[in-house]
Order: sequence, then structure tokens, then C-alpha cells
Amino acid sequence: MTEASERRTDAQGDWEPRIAAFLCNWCSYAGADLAGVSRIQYPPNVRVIRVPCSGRINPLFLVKALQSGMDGVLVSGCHPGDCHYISGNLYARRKFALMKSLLEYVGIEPGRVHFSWVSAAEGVRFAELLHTVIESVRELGPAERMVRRVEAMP
Amino acid sequence: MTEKKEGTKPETPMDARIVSKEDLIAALTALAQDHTVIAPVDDRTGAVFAPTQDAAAVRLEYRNTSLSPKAAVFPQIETLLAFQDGVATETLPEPPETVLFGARPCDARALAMLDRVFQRDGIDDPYVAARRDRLTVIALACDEPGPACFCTSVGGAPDDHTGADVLATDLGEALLMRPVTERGEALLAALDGARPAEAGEIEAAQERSAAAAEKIGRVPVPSEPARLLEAFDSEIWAEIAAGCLGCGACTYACPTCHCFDLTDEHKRGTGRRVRSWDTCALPLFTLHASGHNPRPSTDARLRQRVLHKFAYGPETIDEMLCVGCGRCVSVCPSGIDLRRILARLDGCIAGGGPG
Amino acid sequence: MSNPYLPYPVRIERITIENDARDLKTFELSFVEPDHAAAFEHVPGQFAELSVLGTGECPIGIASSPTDGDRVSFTVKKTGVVSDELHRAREGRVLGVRGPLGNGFPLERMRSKNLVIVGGGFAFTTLRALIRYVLHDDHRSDFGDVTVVYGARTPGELLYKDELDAWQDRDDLSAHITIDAAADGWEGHVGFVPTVLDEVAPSPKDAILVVCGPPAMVKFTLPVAAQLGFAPADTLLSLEMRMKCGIGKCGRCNIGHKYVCTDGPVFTLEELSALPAEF
Amino acid sequence: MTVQEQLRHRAAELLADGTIDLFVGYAASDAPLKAAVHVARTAADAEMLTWNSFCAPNVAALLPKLLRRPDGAGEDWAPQRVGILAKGCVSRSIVGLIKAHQIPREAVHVIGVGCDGVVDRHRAARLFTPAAILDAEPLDGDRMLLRGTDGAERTVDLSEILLGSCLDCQHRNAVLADETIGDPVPETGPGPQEDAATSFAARPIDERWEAFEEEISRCIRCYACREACPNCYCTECFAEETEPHWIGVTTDPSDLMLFHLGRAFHQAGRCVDCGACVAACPMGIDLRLLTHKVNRDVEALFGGEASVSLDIVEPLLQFEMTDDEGFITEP
Repeated sequence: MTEASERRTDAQGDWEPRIAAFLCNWCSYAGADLAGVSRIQYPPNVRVIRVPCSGRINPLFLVKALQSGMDGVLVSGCHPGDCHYISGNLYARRKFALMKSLLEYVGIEPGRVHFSWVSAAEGVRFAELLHTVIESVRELGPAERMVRRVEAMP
Repeated sequence: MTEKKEGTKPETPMDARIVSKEDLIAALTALAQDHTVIAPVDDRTGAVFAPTQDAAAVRLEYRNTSLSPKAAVFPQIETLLAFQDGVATETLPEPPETVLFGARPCDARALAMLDRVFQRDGIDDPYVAARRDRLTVIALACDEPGPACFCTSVGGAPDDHTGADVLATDLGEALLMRPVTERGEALLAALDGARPAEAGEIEAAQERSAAAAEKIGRVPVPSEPARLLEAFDSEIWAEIAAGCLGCGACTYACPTCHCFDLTDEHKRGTGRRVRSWDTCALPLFTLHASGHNPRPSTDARLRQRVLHKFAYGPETIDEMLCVGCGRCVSVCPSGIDLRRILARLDGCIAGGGPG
Repeated sequence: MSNPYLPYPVRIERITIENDARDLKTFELSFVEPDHAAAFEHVPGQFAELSVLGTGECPIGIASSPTDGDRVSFTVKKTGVVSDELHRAREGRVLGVRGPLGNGFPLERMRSKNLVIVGGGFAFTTLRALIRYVLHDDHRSDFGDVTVVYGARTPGELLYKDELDAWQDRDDLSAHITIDAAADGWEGHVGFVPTVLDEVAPSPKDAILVVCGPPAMVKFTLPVAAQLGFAPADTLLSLEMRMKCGIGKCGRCNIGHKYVCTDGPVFTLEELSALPAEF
Repeated sequence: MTVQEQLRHRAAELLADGTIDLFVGYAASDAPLKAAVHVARTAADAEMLTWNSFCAPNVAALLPKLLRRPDGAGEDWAPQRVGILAKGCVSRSIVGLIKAHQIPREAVHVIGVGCDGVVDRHRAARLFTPAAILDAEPLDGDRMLLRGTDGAERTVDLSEILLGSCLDCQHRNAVLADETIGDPVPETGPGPQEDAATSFAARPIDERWEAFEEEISRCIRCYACREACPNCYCTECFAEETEPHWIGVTTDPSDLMLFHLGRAFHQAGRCVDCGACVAACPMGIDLRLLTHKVNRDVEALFGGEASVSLDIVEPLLQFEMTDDEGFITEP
């Protein structure tokens, strides 16, 4: 189920990064939605996974996404203090800080793993965030580390 | 595997050869040109069997490796089938001719046991067979047993040649190499620098092995395996397994443990069926879909492992599934010692049945 | 020699939802290669490894009788990864079947005997295969009286309802269908299988008893059977175990030195009592 | 009386007077550099208890299994009473288990003991490679005589063969005990060894990745690290879940990494750095490379150590509005 993904390319055959974005339902997903309805342009490299709260995101989701061949991962929730569930994002913040550090420690390029906060009103911020994330992943090139290599198996 | 079975044991004194260590390294280097050579090389856990190109790195003086060389015929992971658009095709291995050099006699003997396990009841496992058919085993007699060794109690010996094609003995400057099968004879015949062994050298090898055998502790092993079942419901299992943490270290390190799992993987129309080592020590091993588990406790699971080796093995393959390598003793994180379990069982049965 | 791990491709020809809970479906399968149908020569009581390629395999008793022609049927409960995927499958999908596996019922021993067939819940599948085999015109005269006691929790959980109705109408079979508790519109037996068996009280004379069902049913049926006079050697049980390879290699379905996949799944009670009670 | 004699004496007394039903500790092993996890139920069993520098397993790992309410237990079910020998790390694990509601405080009777550290058998074995260690004999003054299968003898300082976590240990005496035996040992500061996590982190990222991959690729998936850990009390581990299927069954490095990253991360704020996983690993994997890093981060970012007191809420179960935001990506 998780072989190295075939590489996504654009019309010219150039590599395009693929990003998994875990967005909380109440703020960041709504922010992405707003970007959409406001016709703010953002690149199509992202696969959005809507979750109830950033606190719902098991940090292993990120590792699993990388293993499945995503080139980068973005997690975004409500700004601290604005969590629909009061404190979900505040617990999550501790977990993310640790996971981000651990992944970098073992050698996963820091530019592949991003955490941020986007509110429901921040359509522009969402689009800009995506640009930032995609560019940082693009700079690194296709993901190699952590990607499952079934073809390497006997 | 037919070739293997027909291989007879030639008269050893006639065919035994002496190979200097220098020539041995040269010979292994030459073999590695067109063979995969698996041999003991240094590792942080002592030594480990690994494919090696560098014959000079091969260790003759190692003690038992943390893992047995069983992976040469039964790897931890292998693909059995490939799937493409709903069609399954077999992916039989086509390994190069392989030489397993330096397996201790206990490990070589375990390979012979695995042969019987994987060929039981007229059902031949073609994956194991494909590797075994292309494997030549050069066993290396023991002269310094390890601290957990008990091969002599389970029918083995420091110079046992069961499962081997050649039995080598380290004589210091040189090795005495005795062919065991025709395949071994052919390998030795092609060995540069080998000369026929003299009677004194053969004697010296025997003396070394005899001295090694002296150093190996004896363990009471059940003479009537069926009687072990008398202890099946005994409370001693709870006591024996009291410290068992329920990990699979003993089973993965064991040269005769062979239980496996089959798992599928797929992605967009393609996939494969994977065979992987599995262990009776984990509860999931026997957990039914209904939630029922016939072996619900570590007691029951440890009992299964012990009885599989000492009571069921004699029924299914006519011998105990233990070669006395002592790895389970060495690796157990909680210090469970199979030798003590056997002593305990012996007392239990000798003491007039289940305690 | 053929690879014992390689399944035959089979196509789903028909799917029947068997129960109200809709978690039991019967899959009628045809072999993609006609040769394979011939190679899949089986007897009632055997099982096969049913594959959803890419998802996995699970051992399932063969619910059809060899007398049913070239197609083979399996009744599968939705309980895990593989069976979930099977339940999502539509007619026409290609699956894999590996088998037949196991010993099956000892038909030679059963011939000319009276048969008492006791089943419960969804473990009735291989018993159904046996009954269909015995009732077939070619075989019916080989066997004596046939008594069936079959129970489920509710009428809606009974398998093969049309067949059960048809059996009730036959005069060469005595079928006693029961449900655990009274239900609207149900006119048959009410009560647990062991109780009904006790009421029906079939004679053990020249008879073989076959029992297959959930552990609790089996546990309470065996004393009743013993009371009725069925000898352990004439009492057959079909066991379930977690299995992977189905060919006696993977090492997880043993009871003592016997492997349920190759030495079973059918054992006499006499054989089982000589083995550790670990199933 | 030696500490071992006191231990045997007290365990026997507690068993005899009904304070406890069983006592969890260590017994001597026939294998070199090891001790066996030992569960004593009788005075005779208690006579086998031992205490020495080979007592590496964290015996608190047994507690959840011993004290878990069985399925279908009635109203009147009560856990058995378990006595346990607790060096510093074991006592911290007990604190953690109590706080995680895995064991009831009143069900354990803790005998605290000061610990000078336990031997890392892999570290010791490396001194004799490719021969093996045949036996070991403790000498005075924190030294040990090791004999190899090759006939070699070697006297080593304990610090050469202790677990890395013991060198760094700051809780050598029990943090929770109903009674103690022996004299408390002096608590030491950071050990003589270089901080492994810090030195690893200082290496270039590509090197780190290679080293991580090489280290983890040794894994044979026996789960000894998990089973040896008191924190791994889950009845179903993510490693074996099939829905969702987190990890493939293979030894592809990514599967192994997913397990080990997940395991280390699940230890965040809970790992007491007992080293039992390192001692358990049959392949000699330096699992502390990961757990120690997570511990260091927890300490640096949120303050405090795991499970040093029953009164402190574990760091991942709380938050501050002012928690570090340095890792947040701004557009």
C-alpha cells in the first residue's frame, strides 16, 4: 500500500512537489476554502486532509505521509487561543515541536515538515503559506529519505 | 534438493584436506567471484553472518552470532507472489550459487532440520528449496564453546557434520577440511593449495573437538518427549514464564524457529505477498478474528515454544527442534534460560508427573 | 511440483447476503482456468485460503459440495481486513483460491452410517457442504438416517434459508432448526442447540455425530452427546484456528503436534482428548 | 547484612506477613553479565533474589500485566499486592504507571535501593569481539574481571561497560518507596560520557540520516525494546494495528524507522531513561539515540523530567500559552 510514489510531473515533465496538508476543520480548512472562493491563486501541489482539530493529528501521520512518498507535509490549525476545542492546538503544539525536532535530528530535511496557524479569515495567509512551503520543498527536490522502497526489497 | 539427499559421506580420512589460512582466504576470494559467500564477520554484537566480498574479514574464531544463518534459506522477509491487475504470479528466488562458510555445527544441523520442516507431509516449500538447492555449507567445528552452549545434550557435537557439505576444523595455522557430501567433495577438489591430510592432523582435529565437547555443560533433555505433555497443565509454566516479557527475541535468534506470517501489500493495482518471520511469543500470533485466543498468556506462549521444540518436533520431524546453540539464553532480555527450563521439566516428570 | 502458495484465479459469479445483519455473504466462484476446477478436487469439510490479492488471505470452509459442479462457494463473515474487502467486492471481481486444504470429513468411515449433524451460527458452512453431498442422488443411498440440528440466535441469522425450508420438506432427512429466543413469525424450535439435540435424542446406534459451531455451543453439546451415548471415536468436530499458510509450515494452528490445517480441521473427539486442550 | 541479604530477608517477611502476594526482582543468571527477572511467591523463592550490577531489566514492566483488571472481572475483583525492588529508574517507572492509571498505588509495595549503574552487555562484549565473554566477576572499587572464550582476562572499570543511561543517571535512588534497603548512593551529575544526543545532533544532516538508517536497519522487529519498556503497556500497539495499517511487516528501512520514530515519540515526556530497551535489544541497537533526544527536547522546551514525582503533571499532558513557537513556519 505504500510503495514509493510515482513522481508527479507537470505538463513539461518537470518534477512538481507533492504536499500533504493536514488542516483543522474550524480554522485552517476554512481559510483554505476562503482562499478558494476568493479566487486567490495557490499552486495545485497540495493534498488536503481535513481533521477536526490540530490536536487530532497524530504526529505519526506526518511520518506516514513521508513514507508514502509525499515530498513535504504541512500541518495547520487555529491560532493559539482560538481553538474551537479551547486547547487542542496547544497540546498539539508541544507534540509538533518535539516531532519536528526529532525528524530533523534523524536527518529528515527541516524544509519538508511545516507547522503553522491559519484562521478562517486568513485566505491570503493560507495561499502565501502554501507558496512558502512548496518553495521550500521544491528547493530540496523529490523526497528520498523515509520513502518506502519496495523495489529495493528482495 | 535431490542432489543433496543423494550426497553420501565419503570416507573422511581418504578425502580430508589441509588448507592453510592464507590459501583459505584466497579460495574464499576466488569463490566470491561467482558465488555469494556468506560468512561470519565482525559486528558490535560479536559476529554476524553477512554476504562478504572481503575474505580477509572472515572470522574463524568467533563465538555464536547473535542471529543464526538460517536467513540463507529462510530470509526474514521475502516476496512469494507478485500481483498485477488481479493476477498473481510466483516470484521464486533465483539466487546465485551460495557458500555459507563458517557456520558452527549447531547451525548447520539446524539447516538440516529446516529442510525437514519445509518438506513435511509431501508439501515442499519451493522458496526454501530454491535457496537450499544452491547452497553449499562449510561448517566450522567448535574448539571454544560459548557460555550458553549445550549442543551435546541435544544430539549435536562440536564437530557434528549434519547439514554440512564440508566440515572444517581450525588447527591453528591451517584448517582440516573434510567433505561430507558430493557437493562438498567437488568444492574441495577445486580448492587451490589443498593437500591431503595426514593421520596426525585428523587426530589433532578430533582431539580439539573432543576437548571442546568436554567444556560444554550438560543439560537434562527429555528422553521420552511425549512425557512432556504430562506437564502441559502444570503450574510450573506460570513460574517459568513469570519473568517473560513476551518479546520475540528468542524465536528470531533461534536457528530452528521457522514460524512465519503472510501479508499482502498493494498500491494501485500492483502488489505482492510477503512472507515474514513471525513469533509464537506474541499474542497476535494465535488471536482469532472472533477475539478468542487459544494461547492467551505468556505462560501458554512460552510453553508452546518449549514443547514445539522438545515434544512436538520429535513427532513431526522425528527429532527435537533444538540444536543447543544457546542463543535464546544469550538474547533473552529477562534472563530466561532454556537450560533451566529443561532441568525444571526433567524434575517435574521424574518427580512423578506434573508438579 | 506446483507452488502451494500460488492461488487459482476465481471469479465471483454470485453474491448472496445470508443474514439480516448483512455481515454474512456467500460467494459463488468459478475458476478462471477450467483446468483449475478439476484440480480443485475436494471433499466436504475441507477449507481453502481465499485471497483478495493485495489485501490478504483468510482460511474459509468450503460451503459447497463437490456434487455442485465446477463452482465453489464460501460463506464469509465480515470480521477483519480481508473479509471486509471481500464484502466490498462485486460480482465479476477476480479473487484467488488456494486449496483444497485440510482433511475434510472421513466419508469412508461415515458411509452406511446414520448421521447426526449439529451446527450453530455461521460455522454451519462445511456442514452444509456435507449435507448437500449426502443428499445428492448419487450418494443418498450410501448413508443411513440423517438428522440435522442447526441453530442461530435469531431467524434472520440462519444461513441458507431456502435450503433449510427445502430440507424440512424432505422425508429422507430430519431437520431441526432452532433459534435462541422466541421471535415473531417463528414456528420452529426455540432454545439452544444442545437442548434441542437432547430433545430430538437421535440414537447413537451405527451413527456418527458431527459437531461444528461456536466454542460455547460445542462445549455444551458434547456432554449431551455423551449422555445420548455417542462414543468419542464416533464424534467428529471441525475446528477453527488462526492460520496463514494452510500447509503445515507457518506454525500457528497446532494443537500439540497436530496441525489443524493439515491434520484437521476435522478430528474425532477421541483424537482431541489425546491432545492438549489448547484450542 | 549486605543489601542482597536485606532484600531476601525483607521480601520473605513481606510475603510471610501477607503484605504482598508476590515480589518482583532479580535472580542470578547462568549466562554472563545478565540477571534474570524473578518473581518470588514463597520464602524459598525470595532466597533466590539478587542485587548486582547485572540487574538491567526494568522490572516495572511486569506491573501492568500483573495488576491489570482481567476481562470480565467482577465488582469484588482486587489486584494482587506486588512487592518490587526499585532502583531509581524503576521507581520512576512505577510513578509513571501510577499517574497513567495503569497500576493502583496501593497495590505496590516498593523497596527502594540505591544503584551504581548496570552493565551494558553489548558494550562489554565489544571488548572481546569476536570472542565472547565467558564470565564476569565483580572486584572491589567499581572494577570487574571479565574472562573471554578465547582465554583472555581483562579488568575493566565499571564506567567502561555501564549502560549509557546509567552514566548520565541523576536518580540513582528511588523517588518513591515504601521502604529502602542499603545506604543511599550519592546522586551524581551528568556522567563522564559525552551526551550522545548532543553529539549526534552536531553532525551534518546527511551524516545523521546515514547513521540513523544504518542503526535502525539492524532491527529484526522482535519488539524486545517494546516489551522491556514499562511505558509500553498498550494492549494493542500501533506497530501491529491492521486498521489503520501503520507499518508494513517488512525490514524496509522506512518500516523500521516508522516503528522506532513512533516508539520514541510515544515515550515523549514519559521515558525515564532506564536503558532497559538498550539492554534488551538482541541486535545492540542504540535505541537511546532517539529516546535521549526526545528527553533532552522535553527538558529544554517544557522543563522537568518524566515521572520524578506523583504530583507533577507529565509535560505532554499540559501546555503553556507561552510555549515555544520557534518551529512555526510563517508565510
